[in-house]
Formats: sequence, C-alpha cells, structure tokens
Amino acid sequence: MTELTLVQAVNRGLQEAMRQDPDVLILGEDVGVNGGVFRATEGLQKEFGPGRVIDTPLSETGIVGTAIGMALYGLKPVAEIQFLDFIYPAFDQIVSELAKFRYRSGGQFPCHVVVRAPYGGGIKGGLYHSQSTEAYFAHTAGLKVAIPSTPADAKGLLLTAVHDEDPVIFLEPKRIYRAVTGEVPDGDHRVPFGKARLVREGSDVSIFAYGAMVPTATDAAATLALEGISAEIIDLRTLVPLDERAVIASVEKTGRAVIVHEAARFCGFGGELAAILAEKAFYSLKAPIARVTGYDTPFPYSLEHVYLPNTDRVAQAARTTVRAG
Amino acid sequence: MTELTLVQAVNRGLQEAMRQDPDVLILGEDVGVNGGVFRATEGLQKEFGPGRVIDTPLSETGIVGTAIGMALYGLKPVAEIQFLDFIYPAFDQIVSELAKFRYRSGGQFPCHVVVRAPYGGGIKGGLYHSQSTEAYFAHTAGLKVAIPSTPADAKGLLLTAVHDEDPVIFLEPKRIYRAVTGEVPDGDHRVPFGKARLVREGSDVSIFAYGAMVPTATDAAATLALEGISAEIIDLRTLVPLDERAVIASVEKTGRAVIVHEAARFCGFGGELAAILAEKAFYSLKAPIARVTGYDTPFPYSLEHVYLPNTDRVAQAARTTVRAG
Amino acid sequence: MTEAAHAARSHETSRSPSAEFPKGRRLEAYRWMVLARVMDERCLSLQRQGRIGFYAPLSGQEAAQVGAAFAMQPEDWIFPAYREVAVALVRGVPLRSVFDQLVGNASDRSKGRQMPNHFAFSEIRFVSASSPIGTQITQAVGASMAIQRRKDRIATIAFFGDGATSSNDFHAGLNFAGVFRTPTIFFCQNNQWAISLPRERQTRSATLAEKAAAYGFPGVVVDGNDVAAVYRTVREARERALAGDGPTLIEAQVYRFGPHSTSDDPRRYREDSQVQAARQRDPIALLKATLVQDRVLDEAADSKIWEEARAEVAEALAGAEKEPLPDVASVFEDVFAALTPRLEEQRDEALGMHGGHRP
Amino acid sequence: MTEAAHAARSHETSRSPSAEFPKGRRLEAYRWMVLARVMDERCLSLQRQGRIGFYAPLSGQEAAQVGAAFAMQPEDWIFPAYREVAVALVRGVPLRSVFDQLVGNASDRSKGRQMPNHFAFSEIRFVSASSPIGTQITQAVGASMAIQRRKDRIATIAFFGDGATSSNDFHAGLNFAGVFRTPTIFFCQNNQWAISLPRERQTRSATLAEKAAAYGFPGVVVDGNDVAAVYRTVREARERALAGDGPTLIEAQVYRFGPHSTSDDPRRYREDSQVQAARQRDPIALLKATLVQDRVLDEAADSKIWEEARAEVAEALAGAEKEPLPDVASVFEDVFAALTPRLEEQRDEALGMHGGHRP
Ligand SMILES: Cc1ncc(C[n+]2csc(CCOP(=O)(O)OP(=O)(O)O)c2C)c(N)n1
Ligand SMILES: Cc1ncc(C[n+]2csc(CCOP(=O)(O)OP(=O)(O)O)c2C)c(N)n1
Ligand SMILES: [Mg+2]
Ligand SMILES: [Mg+2]
Repeated sequence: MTELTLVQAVNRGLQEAMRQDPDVLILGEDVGVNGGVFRATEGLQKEFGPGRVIDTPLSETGIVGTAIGMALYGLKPVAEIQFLDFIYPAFDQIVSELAKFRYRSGGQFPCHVVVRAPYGGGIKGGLYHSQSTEAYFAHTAGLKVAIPSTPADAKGLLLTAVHDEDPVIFLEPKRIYRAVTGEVPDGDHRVPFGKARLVREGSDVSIFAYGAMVPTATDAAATLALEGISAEIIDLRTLVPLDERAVIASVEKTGRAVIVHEAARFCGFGGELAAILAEKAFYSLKAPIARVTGYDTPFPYSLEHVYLPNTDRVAQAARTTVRAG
Repeated sequence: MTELTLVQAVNRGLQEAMRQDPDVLILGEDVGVNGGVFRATEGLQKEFGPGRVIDTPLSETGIVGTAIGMALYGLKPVAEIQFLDFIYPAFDQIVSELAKFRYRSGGQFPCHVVVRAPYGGGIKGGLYHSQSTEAYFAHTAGLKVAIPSTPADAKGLLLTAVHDEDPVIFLEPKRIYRAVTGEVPDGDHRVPFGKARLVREGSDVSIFAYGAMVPTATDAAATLALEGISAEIIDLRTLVPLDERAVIASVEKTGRAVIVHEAARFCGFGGELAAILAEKAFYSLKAPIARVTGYDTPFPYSLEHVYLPNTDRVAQAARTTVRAG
Repeated sequence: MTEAAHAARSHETSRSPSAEFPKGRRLEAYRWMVLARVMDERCLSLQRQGRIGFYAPLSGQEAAQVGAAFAMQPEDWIFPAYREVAVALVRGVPLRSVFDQLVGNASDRSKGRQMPNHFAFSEIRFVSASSPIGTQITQAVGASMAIQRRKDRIATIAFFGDGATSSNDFHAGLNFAGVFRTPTIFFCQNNQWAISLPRERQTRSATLAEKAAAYGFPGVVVDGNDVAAVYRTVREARERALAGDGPTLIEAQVYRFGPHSTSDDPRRYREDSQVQAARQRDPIALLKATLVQDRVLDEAADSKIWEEARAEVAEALAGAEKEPLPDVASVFEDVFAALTPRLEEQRDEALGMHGGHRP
Repeated sequence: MTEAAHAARSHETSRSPSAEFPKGRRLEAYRWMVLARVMDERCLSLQRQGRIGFYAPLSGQEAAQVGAAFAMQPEDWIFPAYREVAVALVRGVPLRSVFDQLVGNASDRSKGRQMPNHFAFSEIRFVSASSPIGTQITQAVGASMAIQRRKDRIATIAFFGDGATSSNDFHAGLNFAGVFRTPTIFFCQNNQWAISLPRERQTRSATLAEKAAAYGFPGVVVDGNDVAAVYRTVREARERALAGDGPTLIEAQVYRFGPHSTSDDPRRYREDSQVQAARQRDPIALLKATLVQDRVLDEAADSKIWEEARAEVAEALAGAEKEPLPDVASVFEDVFAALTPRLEEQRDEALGMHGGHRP
C-alpha cells in the first residue's frame, strides 16, 4: 500500500502495466519528455524508452488511428488524449473503427485500445478544458467506459482496462487528480469492470454518481445524515458495463433515486439510469427520480460554480425526493 | 398542395428556401452535378448555379468547417452529409464549434448552419449506412435537432430550419424517403420547432416516436386497436427543442409510455424521455416505461430485421405495458 | 503518362533489378485479372436481380490491384478500402468466401454483419474494411509502428482512392509515417472519380503523388494499367520500407470503367465517350496483347481462361446462395469479447421474437 | 534564414513595391510590440498571484503579429488562435476590453464564458477563438468563399501554430482553399514548439511553407522577427487574394520565448541556452536597433514608451478587476437565440440556488 493522489495512481497503474507486459505502450501529445501535461506519464519514458512512450504530432486522428493499427497487430496501446475536449478529431476512429472492429469482422479482428483522457470541470477550464461527454461513448456499442473516483480505483480500473480484450474509454476526473490522497495497493491491483462500489450505505434515498461527483455526493450524504436522512451512495465505476443489478437493488431498498453527474442533463448518462429504474424498479419507486447535473448549456468559465452540481444541489434534490413520497 | 415523397419534399424545401433568400446555399459531396446520392438536391445546381450548389472535395471536416465560416459571414449554408454515418470527421467542428459559437462569444458570433443527413436503417446498409445517432447531437447544448416523418413535415421543418437563427442538425429517415407520398403545401410552408405532432389519439398508452419509427408505431396502434387497446401516437418532430409539455400531457392522460427509436437503447434518446417522465409525470404513471429500440450492438447487415424495432415489437411492448397496470 | 506524372517520377528511388515482375507469373496475373472482371460483371447483374444487396466494381483497376498484391509478401499486412476484391483473391481467399460475404450468409467469416465488399480475412492479414473513407490509412501506419517495435521484416500497404486523399486520415497517416519513418506503402488508386467528383476538383495539386513531399518522403506516379510497372513500383517501395528508408506514396493512375457502385448512375456526371477513351487502355487487353505477342497466350487459351473464370464464379455463387442466414443470436456476439448481462437480456428478447437457438 | 527557408522562398510571388512597410508607421508598430511584451510579463505574474486563471504569452511573436495586423485592412476577417492579443490591440480593441476578458467579468464582450486568451471582438471582425487546435482554418476558408460569393473586395487571415499544421482542419482548409481559389491567407507562426514537441518532430517536411504545394498554391517562409518582412509578405499575399489568384501559406519563423502557457514548465523539455540564443534575435530589439539607427528613437523616448505601456496595462487591469462577475442568469443566455422552456426552468433553478436577478 502506498498513499497516492489519483494522478499518481494513474501513473503507477501505467508503470505496472508496462512492467508486466512489453506489448503495452503509450502514445499521445507531450506524454514523453514532458511527462504529460498533468504528469500522468511522468518518468515513464525514462524507464521504458521513447519506443514505448511516444510523443506524437498534434493529431488525435493520428493518435487513435495508429493505436488501432498497433492493437490489430497485437500490441496493447494506451492512447492519451490531452483533454477529453480534444478527442473529437479522433471521434471517427473511435466510434466508426475502434468500437466496431471486432463486430464487423465477426471476431476476426479484435481491437483493444485504451483511450485515456482527463475530463470534467472545476478547474476553471472554460468551454474546452471542462467537458464531460461520457454519454457519447456510453451510447456507442462496442466501447467500455470506466471512470475512477479514488486513487485505488484509478490504478485498479486502469490495470483492468489495459488487460481487457475490448476497447476502453478511460476518463479521469482531473478536478480530483490531486485533491485527496488514498491508499493504493502496490503491484498488480485490479478492480473488475461492471461492479459498482458501495460508498456509503443508506436507507432513505440512493444517490448514484461517478468521477468527481462521488466526493460531492458523499459530502451531501454527510449533511443529510445530520438532518436524519440516510443516503446510500453508489459509485458506478464503469458506465459500460453497468452494474444494473446494484443500481436496481439499491432503489428496491430505498425507493428513491437521485442521479448526479457533471455533464449536461439532456440525453446525459442520467437519462439511461432513470430509464432503467423506470422500467425495472418501477414498483419500488416512491418518488420522482431526480437528476442533479450540469445544465443544458456549454460549460461556462467565470460562473462554473453555477454550472457544476455541488453539495447543496445534491442535498436539496435528496431532501425533495425524500419529502415527495 | 402537391403529392410528393419525403425526399422530393426535402428537395422542394431547399428550392423554396433558395428562391426566398439568395444567401441560402448548399454544399456537400455529389450534391451538384449528381443531384445528391439520394437525389435530394436534384435540379438545384441547374436552377441556382455552381456558386450556390457546391460540390466539395471528400472532407466532412471541410464541409462543416467552411459552412461555419460562411455562416459567420452572414450566409445561410445548408451542408449535406452523404450519410449520417459519415459525419464523424466533422464532429469536432459540430460539437466544439458550431454548437458553441454563439455562447462562447457572448452572442457576438451567432452561427447558423443547417446540417442535413439521411439516417437510419432498413435499407440493408450494414454498419455504415444505417446508424441513428441523434442522441450525440441532442446531448450537445447549442444544437437543435429536427427529424421529419412525413413529406409535409420534411418541407415544413426544413424551411423552419433554414430560417432559424441557431444551428440545426436535420436528420432525414432515408428508409421512408420514397416509401409513401403525401400532400405537401406549395410555397412557404413552415412547421414550427418544439411542437410535437399528435398522429393518433388514444387513451390507454402513449407511444412516442420520430422519423421512420412513426409509421411503425402507427401500424402497431392499428393492430392494438383491433385488440381493444387505444394507443396514442406522438411524433416528436424536433428532439431539441423538445415538446415536453405534449409528452407529459399525453402520459398524464394515458398513464403509460412506450418509447420507440431505431438507435441503440443504452444512453439513447429514449433514456431522456423516460427520465423526464419519471421526474415530471411520475404520479401519473401506472406501469413501467418501456423502450423499443435498436439493440446495444453495432448495426448488422443480414439480420437488420432482427435489430430494428418493428410493428410486432412495438405492439408487444404496448400490450405488456397495458397489462402491467 | 502525363507531364505531371513525369515530374513526380523524378522523386522515384533508383531502379532495383530484383523488383522486376517475374515473367513466368504473367499468365497467373492475367488469370486473376480476368477472374476479377468476370466477378464484376456477374455481381452487377446479381445486384440488379436482387440476389446481392450492393456491389462496388473494380473494372479498370485490375492491373493495379493484382500488381500490388503480387508485390507484397504473405506476411505483409493489407489495409484495404472496399474495392480490393482482386487483392484478396490473389492472396488466396477462396472465391466462395468472397461470395459468402457478398450474400452475407452463415458461412461468411464476418457473420453477415457487413455490406457487400467490406471484407475481412484474418488468415491473409487482410484487415476488416469499413465504409468511412480513409480510416485505414492511419491504422496501416499504426501497424507499421508495431512492426518496427517488434522488429519484424515486413511492411504494410494501405489501399485508398483519389477521394481519400482529402480525408483527415490521409493527412494524419502520412504525417505520422513521415515522422516515424514507418514501413508503409500508401497505394492510391486514382481512378479519376470520387463518385461524381472528378480528380481535378478533388485537389489542386498536379499529381496526388507529390503530396508526399509535404510529409518528407517520396511519391511516385505509376501507370496503373501496366501490371508490371505497378509490381515494380510497389516492390521498390517495399524494399525501401524493409531497408528502414520509410514510407512511399504511390499513385496508380487508372480509370473507373463502371459505376461507383450499384447505387450510382455515372451518366449523370460523365460522358460515355470519356469512358470509351479510357477503355482503349483496358489493363486486361494490354496484358493480353503482351502475352499474345510473347506467344504465352493465344485466342483459344484465352477463351478457356474466361470460361473457367465464369464457371468458377457460378459455382462459388451457387454454393454461397445455398447457405442460410446467420443465427439470430449472432447479432449479439462480438460486441465485446463476452456478452454482458444486458446483451444477454436483449438476445433473449430477440430470440423470443424471431426464433433461433441460444448458443 | 535556413537553407530550406531559402528554397521555399522561391515559391514567392514577385515583389510588389506597394507592399513595402510604410516607414512612417514603424514607431507605431514598435509601440504595439512593446505594449504586447509588457502585457505578457504582467499577465504571467497576475496568473501566479491568482488574479487571472490562465495566460498564453506571445513573447517572441510580436513582430509576426503586429506585421500581419498592419498588413490587413479593417474590413478583412481575422480568424485567430489563442495567442493573437497583439493582433486584437493593433486592430483597435481597447486594452481594457482585453483585460475584461482575461478576468472574465460582467463587462467582457463574451460574458465571462471563455478561458483567458480566447477572445472575440465582432467590431474588428476578430472571430471567436476556441481551444481545439486548427478549427479556425476551415472556417476562414468558408468566410473566404462567402467573400467570393458576395464579391466583396477583402480577404481573410487565419492564424495558427506549427503544431496546427498536423490538424485535420489544416488539411481540409488548405485543400478547399486550393480547389476554390479562395482569398485566404494562412499565417502560420512557427514558434518551433507545440508545447513540448519541437518542430522537427511535428512533421518531416523541410519547411511548413512547402506544404502549400500539396494544395496547388504558393507557400512562403518569412523571418517572423522582422516586422517589415512580415508586413510585406502578408501584404503581397493579400494582393494576390484580391486579384483572384487564390490563397497563400505563410510560415513566419519565430521562437516562443516563454512557456507554452502558465500551466507549462518549459525547462522540462528544452535547454535554456536555446532560448537565450533565440533571444539574440528578439523582434523588439531588432526593430529598436533600426529605429535608433534611423534616429527615429533614442533611449529616453524608448523608456517612455515602456513606461507608458506599463501605465496603460496597470490602468486597464485595475478597471477590469473592479467589475463584478457576470450575472447568474447569463449562464443560460446565448445557448440559442432565445431561451427554451427547458433553459428557463434551469435558469430559475440556478437563480434559486445562487441568487441573481431574472432578466
Ligand atoms: C467519410 C466518408 N464520406 C463520404 C462517404 C461516401 N462515399 C463513399 S465512396 C465515396 C467516394 C470515394 O472516392 P475515392 O476515394 O476516389 O474511391 P473510389 O470509390 O473511387 O474507389 C464517397 C464520397 C464515405 N464513405 N465516407
Ligand atoms: C485538438 C487539440 N489537441 C490538443 C490540444 C492541447 N494543446 C493546446 S496548445 C497545443 C500546442 C499547439 O501548438 P502550436 O499549434 O504550434 O501553437 P502554439 O501554442 O505554439 O502557438 C496543444 C497540443 C488542443 N488545444 N487541441
Ligand atoms: Mg476514386
Ligand atoms: Mg507552436
């Protein structure tokens, strides 16, 4: 066990994977000499050489396209996109190619690439260094989507991602890259995909969150506890595959659901969760399902604190939900 | 009034808009000399010249990027993407630029482009000539999304789109481009955005659909009627802005909802509709909300009839919903 | 060759004698070219009869494809677009497998998941084709980087058209290839058309080959109707690649004789006289003339080649058409390596609706 | 100039005498360059003090920006990247407006919505900047196509860096510009770095300018430290554009003296000695030397220029910092031309939480 920040845990996860398997390599902008603009790949080029930690030209199309070619050949590339906001030049490669290679070839050409990207707001990044667009990827059949919220999960989910057989979009909540430290197991620590994490047990309302919204939801639960409201917090960890069973079981217990994410509400991931509950936990629901999310606007700069869900908004939604029925 | 197919109505809509306003122009691949691969722009280059109906090189990045520049300058470009499946090379321009220009400039640079694309399955197009990814665009703040299901709406929504002040993603259900004809008003026919169309009144269950799923849902309603189930069919027409009021009012009346779309289910548009209902029509709901959609797989070729929602699946879901409560 | 083509040729690396087309294999090349042509004609009519859903013919591009395929080695990786049927055949894919794909039956290696022409044959390292234009180009470069890392003694070749030179992936792919000096052959079949857009309006450079200079490596124009010239050019590029001298862009100048695909009506955008003029340099006729001149072929033998090709096509088609559709459950396979609970649930729903057996 | 630069220069169009930099405006240019430098230094320290959130300095690129800005006309459209502060100033944006943007206050023309440096000033046709690299390039070409359609007698200029030459939009934009022969000036400030990636590893072509050949139009290398040379080169390109001769790619060779941005630590990837060497050709010092030699400037006058610049910056900053934040309700404006019912509902929710008044 070592006490690490989330971004350090990412770094250790990459290091561990590269030590385990010579086929693992990293490519992206500024990942080598510079160690990544968030230092996620710090020290790795020194340890593994420029052939395994590759500084690429400024082209996300090129980064993901070449990573796909490497994966087809049998390597295990981990592509870094500097900010999730800059993934769109590679969107065609991701949704048309990476997600569909195994399927369209009838299993002849599996294509396992991990695409890592820091995402989310709260760092005064304005429109283009703040966005949360996990829903695009979750909607795309063939992609897995993992989002850690603790240092231990960052390492454990990343190692699982690197050794998975399918493409993984790995989103790192940059707002909490350095916000807290946590104990992280040394060596080959893996956290399975498709298993949500029960952050806090509760009986009155289930709060579902992921990424940087997990600490926000947890803080809200503490506030609510003082008021006698017992909130259960569930960290989804992977959006695809989703731990539907855990989601449904929690609401069957509490009868109430509050869904929290930073992304815009309309057609966001919260819609899917609500739909699953409205179909499969319908008879357990005692109150309307609430969503606490970013608003349906682009991401603002000066007023990002207005845009982003905070403890107050989460707590308020939980209160309303509990009072409703 | 003229009897037209849906694709003819698109053609007349474009012609009408270009006659109305010399700033309206069209650009895209094969739209000029060839009249578009679906003939949507047939005859327009002849009438308006190659300066207003522009055959571009094979680059969606270039098509949308230049359309944005034209719009900033004051023109009203209508960009054609040959198939929605090929829009991803332009995704960065659409989600990072087109959707955000007005916002990020504080209203100084509004940017009105219509991006037209045929979409959807049922034409044996396989993975790349069949997809329905409206959810990507609906989730992107700043974009309007319109989807006609009749010839009259095709022309009427398109004219509204061209004269709107905001960017519009205009998706045309190619499966029904020529399936039926309908009466289309001549001249300046406009259908407002944000107003759903009540296709058929009913009292037992509300079925929400758009595009090529509207006729499927309507056929299902006819079957259901024989069994004594009265289904209300609502054609959403525009996903953004969404006619929430109509959606909620219908479920307040029927107490049951079935949502139909071709797109993959997970994080699809149906999730948003279900979430809205689970929040705002919760107390009216008598039964779980059902979704009849494409499956969470890429779009298959030989078995597309398995993938696509059909009358049976819609009717079955409605029956189950009505029996449930 | 055009003047521009001559100019671009000056980029070319010195002639390698070992790169000459082996004379003894010319008849073999001719057979493949004829087979491809026969397939094309048959498939166009099959589509009209509704027996296959779509087809993109390669007529006019046989020499380019067969020449390139001959020049590559079995271990090399092929990144095709959607017209490279002849390449797949030369590398050993049974015609029957091609027809299994075209009809999308249960025996199709891709499980009937793709539109016709979007082949994938892992046994010949022929990577799964997709429709979005150009995407295979960066992928080929990535595979080439993997070759470098593994120190394998092979190369990759990416096939694409004149239209694809405008794509994002052309730019990114060639740029990465230049920077990392990868063993990649960029093989552009400039058939003069991207559906209805003529080559001159695709881009304003005099040749497509000269675009390589923007990425710091050579570009070569070759007469794509001359199978030996194509062979030599690809072979030389492959030698450069294996010698560590990096990538080459090859522009094979050909002409698309047929429609873009069965959905296309070329009379809307081009004069038939232009097609007729191009047909004067039919690659099959050109090769035949040489073979006849060298007394390797006479009319009788030629007729037999065509007949055999027709018989082969008829047999493969008949076999493929007898196969059933893939099983309903197959829709849910290969999304991921293993089915998720959600996909299992959806599979069961579909089986309930459409029948079929749970695997 | 490098050898490669000389080679690329041969592409250049013939010298136009009317394109010479007006001697009488050199001091004016100098003032702007000094103001930009002073701003840079102030903003770097403001960011360290937490008074602005971010800054991307332009030190080393003053001559390139001021020269280009002088060469363009007020009606021309500017498509900037995120370093073009000097361009905005030269075209008449009050320094105060720049600082309103940097602090993101209620007076900011963009309503405090963007990170610092992402300016938009419609009154000077300075189009809203975004972070994604290269996107402005195709947009500039589109505006140029609109200019053609309207038959206006103006041009557009797109600013971008060496890194942006690898972007999708560079390729698409230059290709469209070549095909449609648009009145566009592609102005690449090659400052030798894309964050930590040096120019030589961005692409393998000898110069960036020569990439224009792939699109069928001229590319020119210019010494970006020489304001007069930049002016002349842009001016000539503008004349070509207005004459209907199409686009030009200009590579202004400069060096980024400072960090990429306030988030960057350049010591991680480059030697300070390289920076010191580049600073020997500081564009401000070069211009000053000429002005002193020509007796247009002496040390006393120079000191005054620097002092005035500092005072101007201090005043603008003080004013900007006094302004309040934008109103909470502003978050919901400008998503669309008018608020949708959904946005109204969300606005009311936010006002309930955070206060602020409904407009
Ligand atoms: C990204 C993308 N845009 C548009 C299309 C539609 N389309 C299919 S083929 C084609 C033309 C391709 O031309 P070229 O690259 O010259 O290849 P050819 O068909 O001539 O072999 C177009 C525009 C597509 N498949 N992908
Ligand atoms: C599409 C995209 N990818 C990555 C980034 C992150 N990024 C910001 S600036 C930059 C380097 C840009 O280099 P260059 O074009 O030379 O401009 P300069 O900063 O040197 O002026 C990078 C990689 C981005 N903004 N957009
Ligand atoms: Mg072609
Ligand atoms: Mg730079």
